[in-house]
Amino acid sequence: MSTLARLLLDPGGALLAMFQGEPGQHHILHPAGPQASNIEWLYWVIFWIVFVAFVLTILGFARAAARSRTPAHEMVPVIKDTSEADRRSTWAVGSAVLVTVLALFAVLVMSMITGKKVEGLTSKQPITIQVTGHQWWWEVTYPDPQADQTVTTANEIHVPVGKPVVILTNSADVIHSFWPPSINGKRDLIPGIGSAFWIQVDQPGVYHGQCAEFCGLQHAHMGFSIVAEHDDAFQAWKAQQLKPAKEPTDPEAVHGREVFLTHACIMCHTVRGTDAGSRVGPDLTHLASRAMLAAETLPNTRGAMAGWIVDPQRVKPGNQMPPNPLQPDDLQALITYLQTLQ
Amino acid sequence: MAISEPIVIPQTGEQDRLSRTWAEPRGFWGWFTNVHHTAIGVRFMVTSFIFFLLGGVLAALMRLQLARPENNVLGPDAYNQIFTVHGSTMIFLFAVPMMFQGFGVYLVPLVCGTRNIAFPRLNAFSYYIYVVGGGLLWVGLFLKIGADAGWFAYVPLSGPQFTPGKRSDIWAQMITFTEVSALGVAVCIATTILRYRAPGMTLNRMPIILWEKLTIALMVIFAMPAVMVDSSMLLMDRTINTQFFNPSVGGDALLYQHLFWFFGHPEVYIIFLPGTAIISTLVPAFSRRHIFGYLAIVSAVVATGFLGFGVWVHHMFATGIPQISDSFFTAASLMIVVPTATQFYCWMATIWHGRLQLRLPMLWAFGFFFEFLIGGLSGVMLASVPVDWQVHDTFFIVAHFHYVLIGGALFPMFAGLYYWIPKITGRMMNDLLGKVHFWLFLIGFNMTFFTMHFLGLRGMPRRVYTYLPEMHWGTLNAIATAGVAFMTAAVIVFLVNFFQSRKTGELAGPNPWAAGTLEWGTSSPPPPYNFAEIPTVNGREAVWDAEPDQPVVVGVRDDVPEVLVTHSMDSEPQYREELPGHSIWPFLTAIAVSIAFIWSIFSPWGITYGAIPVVITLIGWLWPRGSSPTPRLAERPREATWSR
Amino acid sequence: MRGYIPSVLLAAGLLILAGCKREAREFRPSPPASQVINTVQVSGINPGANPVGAPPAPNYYEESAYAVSQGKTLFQQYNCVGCHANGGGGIGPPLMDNNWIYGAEPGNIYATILQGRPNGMPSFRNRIPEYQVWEIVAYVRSLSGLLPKDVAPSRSDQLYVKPPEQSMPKQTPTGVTGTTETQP
Amino acid sequence: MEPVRERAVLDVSGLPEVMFGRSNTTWLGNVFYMMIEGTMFALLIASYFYYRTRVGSWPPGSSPPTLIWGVINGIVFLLSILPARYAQKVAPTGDRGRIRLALMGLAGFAIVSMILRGFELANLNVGWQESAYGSIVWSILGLHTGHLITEFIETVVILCVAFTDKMEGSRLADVAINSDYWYFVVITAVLSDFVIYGATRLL
Repeated sequence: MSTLARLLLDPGGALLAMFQGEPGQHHILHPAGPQASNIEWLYWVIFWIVFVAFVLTILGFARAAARSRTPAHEMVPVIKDTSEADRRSTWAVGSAVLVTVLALFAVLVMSMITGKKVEGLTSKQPITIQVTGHQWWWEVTYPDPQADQTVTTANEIHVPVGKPVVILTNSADVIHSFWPPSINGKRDLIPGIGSAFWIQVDQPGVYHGQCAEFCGLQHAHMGFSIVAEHDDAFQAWKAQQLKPAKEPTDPEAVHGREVFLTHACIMCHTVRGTDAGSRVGPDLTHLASRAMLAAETLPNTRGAMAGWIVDPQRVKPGNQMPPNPLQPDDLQALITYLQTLQ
Repeated sequence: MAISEPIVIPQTGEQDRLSRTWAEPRGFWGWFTNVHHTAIGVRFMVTSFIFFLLGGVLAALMRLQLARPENNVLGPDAYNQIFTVHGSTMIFLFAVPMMFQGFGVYLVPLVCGTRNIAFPRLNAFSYYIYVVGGGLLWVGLFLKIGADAGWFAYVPLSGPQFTPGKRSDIWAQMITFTEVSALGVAVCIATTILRYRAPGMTLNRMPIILWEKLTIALMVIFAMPAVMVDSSMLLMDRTINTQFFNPSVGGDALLYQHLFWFFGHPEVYIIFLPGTAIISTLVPAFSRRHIFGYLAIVSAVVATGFLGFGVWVHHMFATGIPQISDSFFTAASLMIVVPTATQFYCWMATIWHGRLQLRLPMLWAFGFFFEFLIGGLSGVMLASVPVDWQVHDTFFIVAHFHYVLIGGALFPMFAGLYYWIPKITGRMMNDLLGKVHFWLFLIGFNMTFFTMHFLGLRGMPRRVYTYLPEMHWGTLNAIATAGVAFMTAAVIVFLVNFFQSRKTGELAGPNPWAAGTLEWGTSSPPPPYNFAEIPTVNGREAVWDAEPDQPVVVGVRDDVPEVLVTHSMDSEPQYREELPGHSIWPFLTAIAVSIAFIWSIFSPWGITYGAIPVVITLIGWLWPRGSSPTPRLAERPREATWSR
Repeated sequence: MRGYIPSVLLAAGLLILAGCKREAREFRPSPPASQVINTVQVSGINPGANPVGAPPAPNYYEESAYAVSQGKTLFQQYNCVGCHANGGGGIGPPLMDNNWIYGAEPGNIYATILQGRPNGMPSFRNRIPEYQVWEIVAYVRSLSGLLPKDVAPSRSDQLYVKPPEQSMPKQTPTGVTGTTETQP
Repeated sequence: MEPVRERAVLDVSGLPEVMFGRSNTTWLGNVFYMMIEGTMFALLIASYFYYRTRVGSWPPGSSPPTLIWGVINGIVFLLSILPARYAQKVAPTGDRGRIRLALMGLAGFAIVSMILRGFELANLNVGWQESAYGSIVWSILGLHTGHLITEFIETVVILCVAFTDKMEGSRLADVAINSDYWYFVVITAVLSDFVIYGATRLL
């Protein structure tokens, strides 16, 4: 879309873009993949069709009102004979209905073609990613026939640029909906009904996504991100993710690991290479490699992490993580340890 | 039929006798025994308007919470309850009871030219049961048992595992209450339209509003059972451990969605068609001519009624259903545009070749044309599956359905209220205040909801209680919240106007708009017997087309509440039927049924033991009382006599 | 008509004040730092049956359906089912019968979870926050019908193995506090 | 405002005050309620077949309901059409004795059906809490049992009226309409039987 057209059609968006900056990579009309591009094209085509229909209809009503207006508060007699007017109206209305039908048919054909394009994305040897919705975070695995080659992470999905990726969806509890607006439309994650969903990202970058189906208390804070990178970077990331957690060397980090293993953390989280193996919460083996915490709610910094660990119910009331009133030095040590989990 | 010499109308004392026969009971208990349709219709309107105001307060609270990122007006628990109760209230407790039950119960017998609605006790019962259902939901909200799984309460979120407590149960029983009410009224209205029309009002002369009410009543009859089945399944899953929606043992969460939207999409038309009914009534009245394209509009309405049942899957495009059904439901969803477009063109043609009087109700009708058009056209965008994949469950959808529902139902509702309040109260509304109301509402409405389109495109999902500042949704949300102030002011202006008009409004007289349908053929407000003489009908606009000396029907008894039953098609008189009189039993039955329904939330035995008082009250309701008039079976000539 | 409107409003007001305990949802135990988990655990087992804490009075956790349902979730997530199954017992004793080895009072169960018991029940001190222990306690009591039916959880989206807690008949707890019966 | 001067063109005083058959408004209202309840049955049966598509074997994890009770009750339902039809025939005559006889026959059949229904429910071979299949089967039969009981009570109430002198006029039409409703109960019983006993075995 040209800037002029955007200013015309999305004045609010264009103005905001001037004053506030762009909303990040989270916009239906800022596509970064073939599917979102196709849908954007379709969106604008249909938009123009309905825009013209809108203008014509409103002009029609305005013209009708202007030509037939009579004083509002006087007795106006009822028109007895309308047969001549009706004859002309029949032609006008008939042709208007015909044009409507044709326009709707065009919409139908184009959306079927676009639908085929969007759903037609496929590949013989795709990257497969299993996304499982949880209240209120995303479990992400890259399944592999060899169990020890399976990458498990959370909320941050890495994909190679320009390659079709198949996302197998499922849910552990209620219905969620997987939606990266800049990349593709959404797909519901329904418990008991697995489905496959294809995406492809063409430009490297970090794209935001969010749960789109109401899923309970923290539906608002259930984001994820798609990190699209070149294939070598993606492979390197994957190799790194496959490693178990690094043994801490710094004494503070060693103490932090002790805190992790003797407090509530161990009840829910996994850190591969340690005794912590519970699958209730996100896998933390490579927590420090992720940019965000708490399903894209907080930046992954020491301060935010401390706030999150001590009182997660302030950030996301109702979420499953309990408050952890740790002693200050224990907390600092724990964070130091978690920050080593690259 | 036999044709004989002119008949003499007995004049003396006739209206006194009618007044005595049809007198509405007064006093505290009288209120609970009244079964006349004007009283019940007004109650439906007033009650649903109160629910509209309450739902509006919730909307304002939500907008306050969303006004800026990471706001702290409401927490997630309160927000979820509030948006759920807002949606459920506006759909189940306001839109349908106002647009279908309120206007329908009040107007249909008047437009038909008869003295009361069919099955008046069932009608009264339907009102009480509706009030209890609405009260249940709202008492629940105040007790913090507000339903919190959205107005369509998808399982498994609303199911036994993820919504502990009684929140979903209350929602499910509220559905049962309101649907029992809507179904009861649908039966009353459909029967009235088919059987109580004044002689001469053949199907071909039936005003469009009656066609629409009949279509809607039939849609209610086929659509509402789906949601009752669905919400009952949910309730049983939660209370007696059935497994309808448990995927581990063969249950299926998608079945819930199919059943819900099999009801839910016709529901949209159940709300929207009464709006077009009002518009189709106003447009000829204020264009000073018969409507253009009567047949086209009637066909469009009936076609909408049928097609409305074939589009439900377009609410489920994102669930990953096969593409073949995607295409089918896209085609059906686009097809349903055609009848509505046809209606628009017919209204336009009527105005074009008419003599437009832009009085207050017509101003609101133009508001409808503008706002509903936006909603309808964004609906065209949504019918396209790929676009829907993107904007489904975002604020774009929120914008769309508010344009459709506020544009398609609320604007016509205000048009209808300004049009018929003179009939109901006998006094006119103030023109200037009405215009202030209109412009404030129009500005506020577009501020709030047009911005939501942009929010949706910028990726804001619906039903979020807050959002992060980094998403850059703050400014648009602030504008949307500011619009609420205008709408609030507008509704306050309306209320002021209404109460002022009740006290000091200009007297309306029987027909202030010089309109053509039969309700304007009696005084304002109508007497309890509606019409002193049952009129005959000579055209589609009965008052305009009446012969100069208004031919009427005689021979309907005035010592018992009796109405004339005519043939469904040609409205030839068939027999005279005595209607049941005022009675406390509908109220008592409603109480008994309510006890059973509410009890069943807490114990599976509630419905079993609760059925006993229901049976007792029903026997009280139906047990014949007094001496019924001697039936004239075969002794008398069984024909009506026409004289011309 | 107008005369009784105030009384209706008054009744409604009273109802609101009363609120509904069953539906209360507390996401943060207040104050948030109600318990500082820094005590040193000497051994994994703490024999004996001395209650180590009285439940809050009134016991929010046994009045709120949300808290009990959280307890049910935690019972699964913390793998209590690994030994106790869904209440039927396995490695650990069954929890849905009326036999309470270490007592059926909330305080007794709380102590059992925090201190652990001989013959396999580990101590969860420091591992499970205090408020979550109370939630689990409430849930465990609902397993044998000791909670009101409108508070006890309904069925879960799982295979049907036993009637859900809200359908359990209320049982009279037996079993003497402190006895050590042999476990299967 | 002075009402328009009126001219009487139609005298309806000669019309009857009670009509039997399709012209009766209560008959029409009754038809609408049958549509509502018929839709409920249709949706439940549709759900039954929907559940069928979700599992491999049918019925899942249990044996089909015992055939014998369903067949017997089906036959009883079909036979009960006779007293219902008889009631419809004698209602317009106003002959209270015969109306009583017909209604007593109908109520008798209803009692037998309800007893047999008890055996049917006891021999479904599945609990409603065991699986979605169990839930839907119990719901279909439960909804029908509800109709059966309602219709039985209605018949008994009308029977009581028939023992008083109030059984006249529109009450006679109610007797006929009650029979119409009974036909609906019979039709839905047969349909439910085909689903519960037939589809379970054939699918």
